[in-house]
Amino acid sequence: MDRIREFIAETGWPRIIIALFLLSLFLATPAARVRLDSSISDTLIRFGMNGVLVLAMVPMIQSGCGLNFGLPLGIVAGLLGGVITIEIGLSGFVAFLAAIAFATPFAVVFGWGYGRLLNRVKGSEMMIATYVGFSSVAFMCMMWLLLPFKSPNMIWGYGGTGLRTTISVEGYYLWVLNDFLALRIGEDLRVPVGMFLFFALMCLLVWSFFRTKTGTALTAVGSNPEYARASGIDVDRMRTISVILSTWLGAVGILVYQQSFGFIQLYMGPFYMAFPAVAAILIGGASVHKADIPNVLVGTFLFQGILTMTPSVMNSLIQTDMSEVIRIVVSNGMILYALTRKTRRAS
Amino acid sequence: MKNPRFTRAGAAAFLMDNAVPLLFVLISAVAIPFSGFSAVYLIQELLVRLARNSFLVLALLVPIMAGMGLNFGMTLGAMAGEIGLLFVINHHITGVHGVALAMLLSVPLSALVGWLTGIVLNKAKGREMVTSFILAFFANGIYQLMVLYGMGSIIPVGNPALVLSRGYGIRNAVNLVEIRQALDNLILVRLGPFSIPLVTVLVITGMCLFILLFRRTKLGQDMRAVGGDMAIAEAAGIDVERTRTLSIVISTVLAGIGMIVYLQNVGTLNTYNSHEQVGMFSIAALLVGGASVSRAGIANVFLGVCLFHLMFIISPTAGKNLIGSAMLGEYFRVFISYGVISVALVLYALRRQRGRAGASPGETAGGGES
Amino acid sequence: MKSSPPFLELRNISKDFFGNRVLKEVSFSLRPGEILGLVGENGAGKSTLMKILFGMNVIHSTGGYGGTILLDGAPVRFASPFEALDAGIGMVHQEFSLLPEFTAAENILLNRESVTYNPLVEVFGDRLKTLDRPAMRDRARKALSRLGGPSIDEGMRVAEMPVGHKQFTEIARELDREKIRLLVLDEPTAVLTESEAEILLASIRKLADQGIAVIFISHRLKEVLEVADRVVVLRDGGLVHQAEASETDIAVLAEKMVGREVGTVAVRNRESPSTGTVLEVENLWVDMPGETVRKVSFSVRKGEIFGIGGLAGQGKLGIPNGIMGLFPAGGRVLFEGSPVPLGSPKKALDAGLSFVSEDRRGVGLLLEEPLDWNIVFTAMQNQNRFLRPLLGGLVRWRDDKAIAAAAQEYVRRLDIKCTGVGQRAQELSGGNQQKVCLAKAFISRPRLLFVSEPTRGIDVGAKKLVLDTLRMHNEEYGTTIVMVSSELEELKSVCDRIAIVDEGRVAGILPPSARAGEFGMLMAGKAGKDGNHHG
Amino acid sequence: MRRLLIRSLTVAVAVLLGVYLFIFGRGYTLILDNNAVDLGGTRYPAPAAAEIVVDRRGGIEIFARERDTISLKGPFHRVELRVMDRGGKVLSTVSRNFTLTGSPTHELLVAPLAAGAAGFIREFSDEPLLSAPVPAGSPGEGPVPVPVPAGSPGEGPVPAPAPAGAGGPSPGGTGP
Repeated sequence: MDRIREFIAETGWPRIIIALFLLSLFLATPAARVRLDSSISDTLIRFGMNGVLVLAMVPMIQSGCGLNFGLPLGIVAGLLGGVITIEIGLSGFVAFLAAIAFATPFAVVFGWGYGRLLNRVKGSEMMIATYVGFSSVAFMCMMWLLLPFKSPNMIWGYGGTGLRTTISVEGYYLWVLNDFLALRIGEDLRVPVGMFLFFALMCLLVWSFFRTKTGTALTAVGSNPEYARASGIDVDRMRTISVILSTWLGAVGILVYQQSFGFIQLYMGPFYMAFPAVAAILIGGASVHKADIPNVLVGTFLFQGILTMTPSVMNSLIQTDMSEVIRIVVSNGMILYALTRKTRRAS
Repeated sequence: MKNPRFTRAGAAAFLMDNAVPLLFVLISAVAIPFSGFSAVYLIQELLVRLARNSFLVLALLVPIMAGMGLNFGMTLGAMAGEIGLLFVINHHITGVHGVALAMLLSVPLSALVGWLTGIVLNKAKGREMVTSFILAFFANGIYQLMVLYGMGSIIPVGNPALVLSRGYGIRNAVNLVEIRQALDNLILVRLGPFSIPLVTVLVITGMCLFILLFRRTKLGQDMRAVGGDMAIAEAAGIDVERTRTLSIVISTVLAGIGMIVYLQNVGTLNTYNSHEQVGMFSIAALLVGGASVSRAGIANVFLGVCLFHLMFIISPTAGKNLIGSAMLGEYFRVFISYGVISVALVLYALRRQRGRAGASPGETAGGGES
Repeated sequence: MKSSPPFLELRNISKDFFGNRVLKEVSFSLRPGEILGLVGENGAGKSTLMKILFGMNVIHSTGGYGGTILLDGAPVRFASPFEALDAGIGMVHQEFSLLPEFTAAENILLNRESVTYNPLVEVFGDRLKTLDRPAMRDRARKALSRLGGPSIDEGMRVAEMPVGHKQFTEIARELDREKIRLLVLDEPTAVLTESEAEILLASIRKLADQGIAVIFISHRLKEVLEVADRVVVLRDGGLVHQAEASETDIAVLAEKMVGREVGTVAVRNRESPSTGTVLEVENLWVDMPGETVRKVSFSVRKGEIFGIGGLAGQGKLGIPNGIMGLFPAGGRVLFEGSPVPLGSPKKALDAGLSFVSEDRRGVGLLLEEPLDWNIVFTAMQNQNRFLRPLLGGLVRWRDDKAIAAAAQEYVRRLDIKCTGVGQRAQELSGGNQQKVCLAKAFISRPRLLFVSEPTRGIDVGAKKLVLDTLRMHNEEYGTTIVMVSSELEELKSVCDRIAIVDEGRVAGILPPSARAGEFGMLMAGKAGKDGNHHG
Repeated sequence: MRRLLIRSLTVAVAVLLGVYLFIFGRGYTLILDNNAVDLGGTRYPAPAAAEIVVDRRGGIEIFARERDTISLKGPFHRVELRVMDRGGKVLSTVSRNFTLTGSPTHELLVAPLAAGAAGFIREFSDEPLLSAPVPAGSPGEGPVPVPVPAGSPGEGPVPAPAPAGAGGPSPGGTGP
């Protein structure tokens, strides 16, 4: 009994409820006459395509910068990488790598500036991050209209100026990861092994980064900045590094997302993208100042699982598509829960 | 204590403190000629916007006084106002009666949600803003659950004009023709080329008076004290949490009424996003008026509404005439809305940091010699 | 009035915190208009006594107290500070509790504002009453004039006031209560200049003449003797001395304040090493809130244990924190002949200094991380130890095995009680946490070690272990140690020389064998001494 | 005690005000119907023409077999009916008070009113004829609202596309 209570206390009610909810959705598939294998397949694909975006939360949380509501900044860098690749006209796996390569300098520069800003506003990072994200998306809206891109696949056809709102990546890097080593089990169950491998690679990268000297210092900064400072660590520098890393992962994350989704979404597309990623990592058990790779994996799976299963299962059970509302309530409820929980390190 | 460079320092401080409104004046001054609008048109438009938006922006003042920052949770009050309106529309209560009844109904509802918001925010001291921001999203989910799925199925809705064709849920856009501008047109005063909605103006004036009087009450004083330093207020025997909650309740109730004033003027209720937009634009307008996260007055409200909406009116046409793209102007104003909130938040955080750093070392060393 | 019978009587007040006796049968009484000087070291029980008098929540939540407080002959037991206030007892704390954006009047009347009725009250309650600003100004003016002192504009914002005026405003706040009969002032002159302090003392006398009794807590013994009618000295929770101010003098008070019965303290007795100076500090100032260092010079010999003592808030903690770069500092610090740049912890660490902070949980530990991390982190980051190259030296990874082994070694040597080196630091007891902090400092092999309040908040057995460890390390490795502590006996038992810091300056340096009275005199405020004993 | 009384009174006044507004603010659509009707076994012929004045607001002329609608507010009204011949000559005048409750749409039957009979007001429930007073230009109804991040305050379309996830092949879940 005590062990159960301890388990609940450790895991937190919201996560248990969400896990049970997801489990019941899977169990209800036969009753709802939804195919389990295609449901699982969808869940897996969405797990893979969103994983890196959720992973982008980890460095900033670990260094004490809080939840990365400024993820859109990284996404914008990724979008730039994507459109530059298409402009040049690369295709295949090379295009995907090129997109990452093109996105990297933007991510580093954006992340550096963003990190500098967050260093000057310690204690109010999250609110400012949110609005930095919003502002950057709004600013890029103007840029998408003004930047001199020429590729006919991207600009408005009939004499309009600027880039389209959605650009297909077909013929460039569509499904380069999804199809790599893809596993077909039965009729509808497809496992995007390539995407998983890439996600695993990213996780490995982050994991090993946190084992280096710098990574260790970064964790210490998040755990107790005063301790780190007294140990001779340049706290601001560590925080900036974490922000750059988070921003870069955001850029890579959106490219992974695009290659699976099939489209680059410009303009207001990235606007709210931080929220599901934030919610996912919190569902995975992270707190406002502590997160690790298992949090990412568990959280992404649970959250994306619910997003995949609710439309199909709930829809056929109660003939109502409530997935949108459930998504809003679950994700924001989770963030709210994390924000109102008493933090141990009360400052 | 006299500063020899007082005037120059003073001027610099004035520029710093009023950077945002001055920037807006500048942008508008450049853009107005390009927009090609006449002065009469612009002034009439501004009058309309002032009548429409001021009340909502005024609702933000009380929590700022209590040190709780920008109340992104005003969206919740706006939802309560919308629910009041939906009730009124459903029962065909028309004209000014309808407006009044919607307001009356919204009050208990927004007081309730405001009270809940207060409880939540008391659990997140120090990060009220981001919490109220997320709370607004969360509440939007609950609101959708209620309005999109509950109304017409669990909650009976008699008016078929409200309900989606599938049989339940409220339509995306609800025409408020039965109460449209009922308040504005009750007494419409013509002044030269301009028409002024007298009753709305009176309601807003009354609201300003309320705010002014409220500041002079014991509760207002307590809120200022709590906003100054929670620990000191607590030590002096002020019930800090209750005071904070009350400030949110007042703000939410006012936001509910303000939403009705706003919507009766607009005439259409965008059931699922009017409230979200309203929260964002009210906050941006207040900040454009030169308010900060910790200090805001009535003058900021009116200046802000004027400047912010002036930019809103002119930017699409100005953008079109300048660069040949109305879209660019539209995006520009979206960018400005978010940008101005970002800048205000950053400035506030910087000031807070500086306050925490305390006395400069030089001062201490000097003090040692005395 | 001073001949009238006492209105307040404390009888046999005792208190223990978790078995630790901090007040032992303290009794004294107070007559109307009497000024009582309350003197004692940190930890002597002054603040606990005041907390009991005010019915603070900490007292109730830790099991209440023993003895009785009689007010006008009737026993009282205040459940909260507000009850004490209602009974006419007011207190002015050392830290200002004024709202900077409020005017003097608003601060004085905080939550006691004059209000007038308006109809809204009937619906929304009393808090909707309108403030009566003119009446508030009148009351504030009256309270301020009752105090005398400088003329303070009651409409001025506190933020714009000089610090002395703030202190007067703070006191006036208590005087606004009609019923005020006892005023407790905790170090009221600490922030004031000498002339301001003079004015304040005169004001206090004036209040006493109006029949208000005052408990005046100060370490400036001269001021205490100047203003008080009677003086009470607390030491180790017991009342050790009570006398009319006219019948005692500074030397006696100083002696009583710090003196211990002979034989309880084992004084360190060894040949002070004299192999030359290793650390030289000149004109150091440090801006550490609450522990400001104004102008400090001293030098430390190679291989010695140098003690820095003094009362809390006088600046002794600022010295190591400033040298180690944790707070803004200035002046000149020479270590082994070369200057140590101030303001950068990294540079201080690189120079071979190390620091065990007094703020164990805030600065000393990574509470949420395992023990081994806590121990090796500083060494890893600054000395590139416990890393192993990967991919041909391109990346350097943490060498978890070496880390665990090193941590294990220190767990054994310092006898740290834990389930293993993977245990989180927050799960350890205070004493073991302190040992982890020491291990962290030792492992980086410093040539000079600052230790700040090493025994604060740990139990007696652990205290001895920690001090022994320090002594052993000093003897075995020849590490020079600068130890900062509020506990004089502790310093005496470990150090070769002891500097006493008072009001941000070194008041003097004494050998551990010096008489208690001599230390007491150095702690007794500026006025307690004739000149600086620079060492 | 006094305060409690005043507070209860305030609440009561608010509730009463609400009830008043609900009753007297209620809008009704009144269909003026000048057809022959059977009412309680009697057949009332429609007058050739009539002018109807409700609450002293302008007259509406209505010929036989015609219908018209007016909007009314609140429950209590007075109607004045001037029965006319084809040439517009007033033959007789009838004034009656009537009360509206319940359904938002009522019929005023001119024929019985002209004859001075009671029951000239009745609730309207003829679905096919007039489904509901749908306000002109009721905007479209998408089944699921698309959350739009930002736009102009209350007017004009938002320039931005809806956030990703609405209707894409594999929605990514990108709303708030």
